[in-house]
Amino acid sequence: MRTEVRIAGFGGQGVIMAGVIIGKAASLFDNKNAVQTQSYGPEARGGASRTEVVIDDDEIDYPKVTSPDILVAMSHEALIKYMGDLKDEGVLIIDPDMIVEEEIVDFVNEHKIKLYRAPATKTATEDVGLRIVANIVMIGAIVKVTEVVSVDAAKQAILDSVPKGTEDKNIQAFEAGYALL
Amino acid sequence: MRTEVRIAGFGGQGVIMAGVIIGKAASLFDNKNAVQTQSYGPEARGGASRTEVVIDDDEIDYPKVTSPDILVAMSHEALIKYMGDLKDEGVLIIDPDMIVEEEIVDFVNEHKIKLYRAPATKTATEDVGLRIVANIVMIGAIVKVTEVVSVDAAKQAILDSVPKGTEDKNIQAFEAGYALL
Amino acid sequence: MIIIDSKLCKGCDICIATCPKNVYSKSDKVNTKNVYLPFPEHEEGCTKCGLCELSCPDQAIYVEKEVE
Amino acid sequence: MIIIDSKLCKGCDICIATCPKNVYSKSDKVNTKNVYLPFPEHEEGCTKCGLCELSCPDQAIYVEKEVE
Amino acid sequence: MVEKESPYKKYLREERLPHIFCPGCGNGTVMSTFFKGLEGTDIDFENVAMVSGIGCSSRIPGYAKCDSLHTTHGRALSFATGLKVGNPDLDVVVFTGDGDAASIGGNHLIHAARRNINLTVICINNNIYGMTGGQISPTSPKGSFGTTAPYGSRDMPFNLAELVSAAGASYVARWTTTHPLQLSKAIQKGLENDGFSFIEVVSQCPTYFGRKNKMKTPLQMFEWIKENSINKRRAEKMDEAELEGKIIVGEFANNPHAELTDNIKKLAEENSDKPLAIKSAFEELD
Amino acid sequence: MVEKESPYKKYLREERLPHIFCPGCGNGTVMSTFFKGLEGTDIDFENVAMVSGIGCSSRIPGYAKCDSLHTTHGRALSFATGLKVGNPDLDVVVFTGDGDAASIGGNHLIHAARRNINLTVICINNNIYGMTGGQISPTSPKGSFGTTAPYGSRDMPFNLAELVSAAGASYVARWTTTHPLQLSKAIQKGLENDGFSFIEVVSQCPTYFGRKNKMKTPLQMFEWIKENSINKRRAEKMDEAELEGKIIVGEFANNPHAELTDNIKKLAEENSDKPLAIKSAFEELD
Amino acid sequence: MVEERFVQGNEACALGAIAANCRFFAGYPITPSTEIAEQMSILLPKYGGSFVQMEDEIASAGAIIGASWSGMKAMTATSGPGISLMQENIGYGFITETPIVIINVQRGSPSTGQPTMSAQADMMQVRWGSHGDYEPIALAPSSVQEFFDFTIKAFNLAEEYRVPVTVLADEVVGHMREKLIIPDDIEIVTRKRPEKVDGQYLPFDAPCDGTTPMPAFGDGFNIHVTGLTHDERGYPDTNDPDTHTKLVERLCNKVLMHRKDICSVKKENCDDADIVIVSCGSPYRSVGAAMKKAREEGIKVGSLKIDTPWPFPEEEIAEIAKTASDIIVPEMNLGQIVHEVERAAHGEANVHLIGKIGGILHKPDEIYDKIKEING
Amino acid sequence: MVEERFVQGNEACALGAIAANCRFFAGYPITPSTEIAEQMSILLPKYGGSFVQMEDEIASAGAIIGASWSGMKAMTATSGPGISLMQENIGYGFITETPIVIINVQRGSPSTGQPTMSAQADMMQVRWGSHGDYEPIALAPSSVQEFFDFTIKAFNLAEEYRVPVTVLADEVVGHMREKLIIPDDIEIVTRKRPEKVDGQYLPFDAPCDGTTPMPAFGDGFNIHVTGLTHDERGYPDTNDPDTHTKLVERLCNKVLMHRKDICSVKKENCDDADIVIVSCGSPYRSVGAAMKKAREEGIKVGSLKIDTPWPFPEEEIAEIAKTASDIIVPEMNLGQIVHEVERAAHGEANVHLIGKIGGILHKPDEIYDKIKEING
Ligand SMILES: Cc1ncc(C[n+]2csc(CCOP(=O)(O)OP(=O)(O)O)c2C)c(N)n1
Ligand SMILES: Cc1ncc(C[n+]2csc(CCOP(=O)(O)OP(=O)(O)O)c2C)c(N)n1
Ligand code: SF4
Ligand code: SF4
Ligand code: SF4
Ligand code: SF4
Ligand code: SF4
Ligand code: SF4
Ligand SMILES: [Mg+2]
Ligand SMILES: [Mg+2]
Repeated sequence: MRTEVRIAGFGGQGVIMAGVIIGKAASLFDNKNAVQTQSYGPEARGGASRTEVVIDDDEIDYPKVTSPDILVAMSHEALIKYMGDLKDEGVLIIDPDMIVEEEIVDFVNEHKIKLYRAPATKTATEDVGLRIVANIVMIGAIVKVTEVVSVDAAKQAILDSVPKGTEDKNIQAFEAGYALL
Repeated sequence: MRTEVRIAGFGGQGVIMAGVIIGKAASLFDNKNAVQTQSYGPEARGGASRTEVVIDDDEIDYPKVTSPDILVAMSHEALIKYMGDLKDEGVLIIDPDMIVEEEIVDFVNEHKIKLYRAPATKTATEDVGLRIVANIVMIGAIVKVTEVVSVDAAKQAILDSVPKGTEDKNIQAFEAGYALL
Repeated sequence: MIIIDSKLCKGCDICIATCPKNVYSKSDKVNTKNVYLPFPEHEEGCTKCGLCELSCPDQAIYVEKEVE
Repeated sequence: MIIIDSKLCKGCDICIATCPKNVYSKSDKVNTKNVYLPFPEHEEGCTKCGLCELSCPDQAIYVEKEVE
Repeated sequence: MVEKESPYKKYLREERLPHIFCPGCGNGTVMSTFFKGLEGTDIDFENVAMVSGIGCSSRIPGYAKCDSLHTTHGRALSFATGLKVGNPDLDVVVFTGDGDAASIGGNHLIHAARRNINLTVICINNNIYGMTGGQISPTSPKGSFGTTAPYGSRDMPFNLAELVSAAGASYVARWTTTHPLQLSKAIQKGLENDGFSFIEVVSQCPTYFGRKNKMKTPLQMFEWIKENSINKRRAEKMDEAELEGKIIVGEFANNPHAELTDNIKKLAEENSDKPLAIKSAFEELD
Repeated sequence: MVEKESPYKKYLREERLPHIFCPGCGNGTVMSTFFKGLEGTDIDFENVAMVSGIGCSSRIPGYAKCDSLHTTHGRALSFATGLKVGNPDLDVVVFTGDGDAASIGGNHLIHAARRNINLTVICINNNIYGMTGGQISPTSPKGSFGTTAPYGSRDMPFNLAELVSAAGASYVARWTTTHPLQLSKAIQKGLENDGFSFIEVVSQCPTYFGRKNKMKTPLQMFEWIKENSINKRRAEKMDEAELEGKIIVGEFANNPHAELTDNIKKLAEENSDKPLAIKSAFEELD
Repeated sequence: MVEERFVQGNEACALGAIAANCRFFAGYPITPSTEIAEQMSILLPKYGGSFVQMEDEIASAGAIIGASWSGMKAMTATSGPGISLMQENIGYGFITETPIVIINVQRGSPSTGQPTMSAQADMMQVRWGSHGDYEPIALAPSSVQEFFDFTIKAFNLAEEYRVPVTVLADEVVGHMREKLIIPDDIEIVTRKRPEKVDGQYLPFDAPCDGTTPMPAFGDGFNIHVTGLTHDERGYPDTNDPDTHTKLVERLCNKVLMHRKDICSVKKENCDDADIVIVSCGSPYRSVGAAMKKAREEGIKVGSLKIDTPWPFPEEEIAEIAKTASDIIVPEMNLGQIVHEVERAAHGEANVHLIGKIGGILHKPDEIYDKIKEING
Repeated sequence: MVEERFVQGNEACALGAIAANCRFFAGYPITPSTEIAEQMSILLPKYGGSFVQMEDEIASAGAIIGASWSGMKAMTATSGPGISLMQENIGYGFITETPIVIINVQRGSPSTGQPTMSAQADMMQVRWGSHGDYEPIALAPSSVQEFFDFTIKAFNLAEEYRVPVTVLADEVVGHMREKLIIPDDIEIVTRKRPEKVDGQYLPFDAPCDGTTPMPAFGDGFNIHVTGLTHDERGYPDTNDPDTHTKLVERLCNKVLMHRKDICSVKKENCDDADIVIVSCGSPYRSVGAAMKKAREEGIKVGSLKIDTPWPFPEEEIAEIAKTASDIIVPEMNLGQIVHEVERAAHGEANVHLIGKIGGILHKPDEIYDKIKEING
């Protein structure tokens, strides 16, 4: 089955890294197929940042996301910008501290969106003690809620992707995220 | 009627200028059609120099000379190089002082070439007193022998082409050439 | 009077570094782009030299000058 | 012995100008390209300095040197 | 009543602000210093035409409320040459970067300098290719890092101000974004010079140069530039070792001489008994 | 027994002689001085690779009996850079003209100088485009005539030796065809220099420069060059007016410093624990 | 007053440019086009114009675009190697809708090839040489007179449609001398300047197949010109697919939808022809004699000469393909325009190439022999 | 050992080059190809190779040709504007028969256009961009794996035929990340060095469709390489039509006469198909879904994917045209490969373009809708 994931936030939050890790987890460690793409261009600099992952058991022809099954939003601006084509009854995971929830209530209701709140930034800062691992915390939350990739695969992909010496902190972040929801 | 003329010599003899003058005479002052072309490229530098003129009462389609009716040779090297495709019974005008005649006797006889000797260089140096007008002397000889252009047209074209102040010398050269044959 | 255009400011802090009179401090006011804006905490020290205006990369600063 | 290769010489006269001993003169010998060749008229004055050999643009000059 | 906005904003296309430059990028500062420099001359802003190549720095003309030609990478000076010769009455200003001017565009730069064509070139040298994401440039300091110099750059960088002087420019100066007043003054002089003027501005690209070279914030870069700048007069008394890694600021050439469009104008006037033809495309013939 | 031919002929492809250069053209002299300079070094002629662009001067490599790459107009130094970096063991020599090196090729010239890549560049500056029939070049003297300067050139010419020095070359000299001994010596030094060497040779193009500028014979040109040459040391004591129209000859830079292929070699050795890879196209993999 | 001169094609080209009111030339010498630059360097100062010898062809292309925006009619001339170098800036000319004229006097190629010999091997390069989608206009003269006329026409088309226009000459036409008649009533298209309506003028706005008026820099319109994808105001908008599609489609359509007005062909004896010779540029000079000889023998041969290879006269060729059984395409290359002929013929006629390289024009008999071969 | 990685297409390309034993890279950054240069700058020193960042793309093309003659496998990578600048030196690569590999990661164009968006608008430029007649080889990948595989294949073809080979990728393929499998038994073509027979070796001699072995500079063959028309020895001979004809015809024939060996297409469901979708590069990714959907509705749709747009697989298309009634060509441009398809179809099938620009890949439904429209 084809699953389309979109993660959005602003530059510096590690959004793209999160997409790569999920893609890698699916493709190298879960033995599925995955394609990861991301936004380029002026708007990717400083402003909004976005990555998308398509995961499928079969081969993936069309590599782009058209209407995501899962949307993860780490900033309000990004949420508003990219929320539009989320599938009806799709999953929306937000970092509640970065988002003005009242602005999306109508949308969520109308489209029967399954909304989850994962305070990734806060968890990273307060529990893990490292703000920049908010993206890994978010991966934990995504894996818990959606099961797009297995816990093992996610962990292996994280270990494969983060700088040497930071492995423990990152696994801790993943687990903190996993525990959030 | 289409007439094809080729004039050949070595660089510095004004061979190309001679071709231009004949073309101009025909086209501007005899009201015929004319196309002048010339050799370019490494071999045109220092070494052999060549110009060709096609003259016709009708419009000229194909602009190049394939087998000249008239060949004018001002150097031996050029003569040997370009003699080959002269038409049978064609006209060959040579500057005898620049050419080793015995080397062409067979060719002339075999192809029934009409051979004329116009000592243009000598005439220019000795009679006109200006070696560089040998080309104009040669035009005189060509006009006399072949009538490809009229005397009037030739003179007008010469006046139109030579540097101011040298008109008289050049007309004198033309007439000296005209008187040669 | 010093005005910072919060729509233009990108929070680079160059005004803070440039002002010879240390007029600026960083506020905790955030704009829509998540930028923490500077504010003229010690405006009274301002000599209206215009350096901050000139240095601000985003043409976000206005320093009211005396009208001659 | 000085030899000028008449197939290579283009008659530029640079050897004539270059030789510090004025060894060369222009001959009236013409080659197939209508070139008037130089010749070592005053070869006796030649010091075998090799300047003409080096300067000739057409590698047309040979100056026999002593064999050490 | 005074408007309550930056005095430099009136020169900008408001509908396009904020510009795309990253927080703390020096490009924005250079824009303001240019307008300040311009105000010091009696040039009419309406008569200014801006030309640029490709790069972050080359985006500046797109924000100015005047005629502007944003061209191909490295070729700004070729286009500017046509524009200026085509109509010598225009005040043509070129904005360019170290990559645009000195890498792909190096030849046009030295030739424009040689011809001493009356252009004012403002070259924002951030020692890196900002627009494409942080590759080293011909001015990247030895040992600095870029995405194409992952092991540190080992090439010797150009001394742009010296190079352009040697090529024949009549006015050459180098300042930095930490010298906004001196910089505006130099731009003013460049605008007033009747010949080729080259103003090199050493500037910060916090996003790429900074990030790759352990200066994560704009301020760190700003301070680094400030600390390493040495005035030319002082530098002349120092030896090579002391100058290693320093940014020498000041005037490198100020030597007015015959200018290209003047030469062309005179040639036309001498040979045609008419003033130089301009705007020939609009001329109805009869 | 000694062979009875010019001692420089053995380096040439005999079947291609005489070469296409016009009578009295300086190109031929430069060839011989090069071979003489080479004989002064311990470089093996078999190991020399020549590279050139397009122009009369760029035809020289085609006559030498060694590997030679006759490339596109102005780009010789780019090809030479690939050749030399690809195999730093080769002795790569570049023959070029004022048009090839300094007009269309100016950017590659200053960048090769900046990188201080170990090439020896011999630039035959005849102040004109010979190959295309006598148009002015970026080194044509002010006031000289060419087919594209029918009213006399008004642009300022480049001072090539100075420009290349400012760009970073480690060895730079200028001589003329009337200084064949000094020229060979400079070429020898250039070959021996482990870095970018630039030897500018002011030379005669009697066919075009001469003809257009009232020097019809090769000898007139030769004498003109000789008379106008001034040694650098003497020139330094003269003022600008006195130097107008003069050819300053001598050494302009001799300042050895880090060389490009050395840097690349070291980088590879440090990171791969192997010597630099060469001739990878022939390598069978397993 | 009508003037008659006996000049080289390259000189006729320069005279044509002057007649079209071109007062700016930037160029870099290259055989066999150099005489155009040389003539312009002589002529322009006499007409108050500007000549600049640039450092290379890239700079030359840049300079004429800059000059065009200063309000000048501007031209450059070069040959294959120079055209190759200009490709990036030519693309810039298309996307910014800048009227310029480029002369390509074709020579033997690829690469440095045969500098002094003739060829037509850049016919497709002018169509596809720059990256991206665009629709060029090109004219191919076959005589000295046409080189003059087509240069003027090139300026007119450039102004009419705000596009770069190329004259695809070749060494034969560039170097031969013939009579040139300079008429006294030459039709010249003048650039359309926008009305000065404050803030209302959109420099890159036009109906889907249209051209907007174009001011000169300094006229007070404060316009921004960029090679990035831009909106009607000229502002970059590089990530919006619609902006790009709208822009590029319009740029192409303004040529394609006026194909009829731009295309020019010359038909002779086509009505009853079984065999039609489709030629372009110099080879046309060999068609007449071949056709005559064949007709004399009762073979029904016609000729279609393409003046404007681009936009390609698709319809005219399609029509011919319907009536004729065979089409012969003589080209001084290994087959370029013949590709378009084949495509346009849609399988309805047999298309035969006479590709000839090496620098020499086809002789009439080479075409005649092909006719005979086809005729069986 | 087989290795698996999850990487961007651009990184896969760099890895492919390393696997093919490329040990020289010269380049100049440009979006969206820059990651290739960046990866090469990281990888090459680790493999003992050389990376040089040049001053521009012209220099980059020159440098890889120089490096190739030094005996290296050499590559550069760029995008449209850079390719336009390289045209002259690419032509030099053809006439001198120099094996090099050029990567073009296509972006929105013409001109600077849309630097970060995708396009396939340089498909014809690679065929016709340089002046003169030549026959290029190009490969168009549609996945990260193919970008790796085709880069290796490009090096192999370059060595096999002594020609410049281009990989025509696009932003989609360059930037997306997918699984890459690096096999342990990659087939690599090694350059053929001539036997050392004194004075007997002719570096540019070969049968009419053939390739000569190629020494490295310094190997002792003292060869002369020139971009002028040259004889078998490599000596310039620019005025002899025969020398030129022989040379250029051989250069073209060595590709054309091996078309069968070089061309590669992938056919699916073509045998019974009424409608065949002919695609090349990224758009192939949208074909599968469309075809499946249509087949499910009983519409007989097939797919022909072109791996090697050049030399164009004429015969394969002609064959399809004979059996299918309609051919659909989805391209990220306004119609390029479709021209060749039309030509090769020879009027025997209706050819429909789905031209799409603006930077976004066709969605499967856009192809499906066209199928439905045709199916009526
Ligand atoms: C022909 C061409 N090559 C490469 C590029 C890609 N490119 C765009 S900007 C740039 C570098 C700009 O550097 P710089 O001029 O220093 O500007 P900055 O962004 O640093 O201000 C490059 C290589 C291009 N647009 N065109
Ligand atoms: C791209 C390109 N532009 C122009 C030319 C034409 N061209 C050939 S040689 C030359 C000038 C050569 O001048 P220079 O390097 O000084 O050599 P010289 O002939 O004077 O020795 C020119 C412009 C060319 N071959 N290629
Ligand atoms: S300098 Fe300008 S942009 Fe930067 S923080 Fe101050 S006001 Fe904001
Ligand atoms: S005007 Fe001067 S003193 Fe006042 S805040 Fe700005 S920099 Fe400081
Ligand atoms: S220098 Fe050489 S070519 Fe010139 S005249 Fe003397 S021998 Fe002949
Ligand atoms: S070797 Fe010296 S002295 Fe003898 S002829 Fe030659 S230049 Fe004169
Ligand atoms: S990338 Fe660098 S140069 Fe470009 S806008 Fe950002 S900070 Fe400025
Ligand atoms: S044209 Fe000039 S440079 Fe060329 S060979 Fe002749 S004299 Fe030498
Ligand atoms: Mg920069
Ligand atoms: Mg020269």
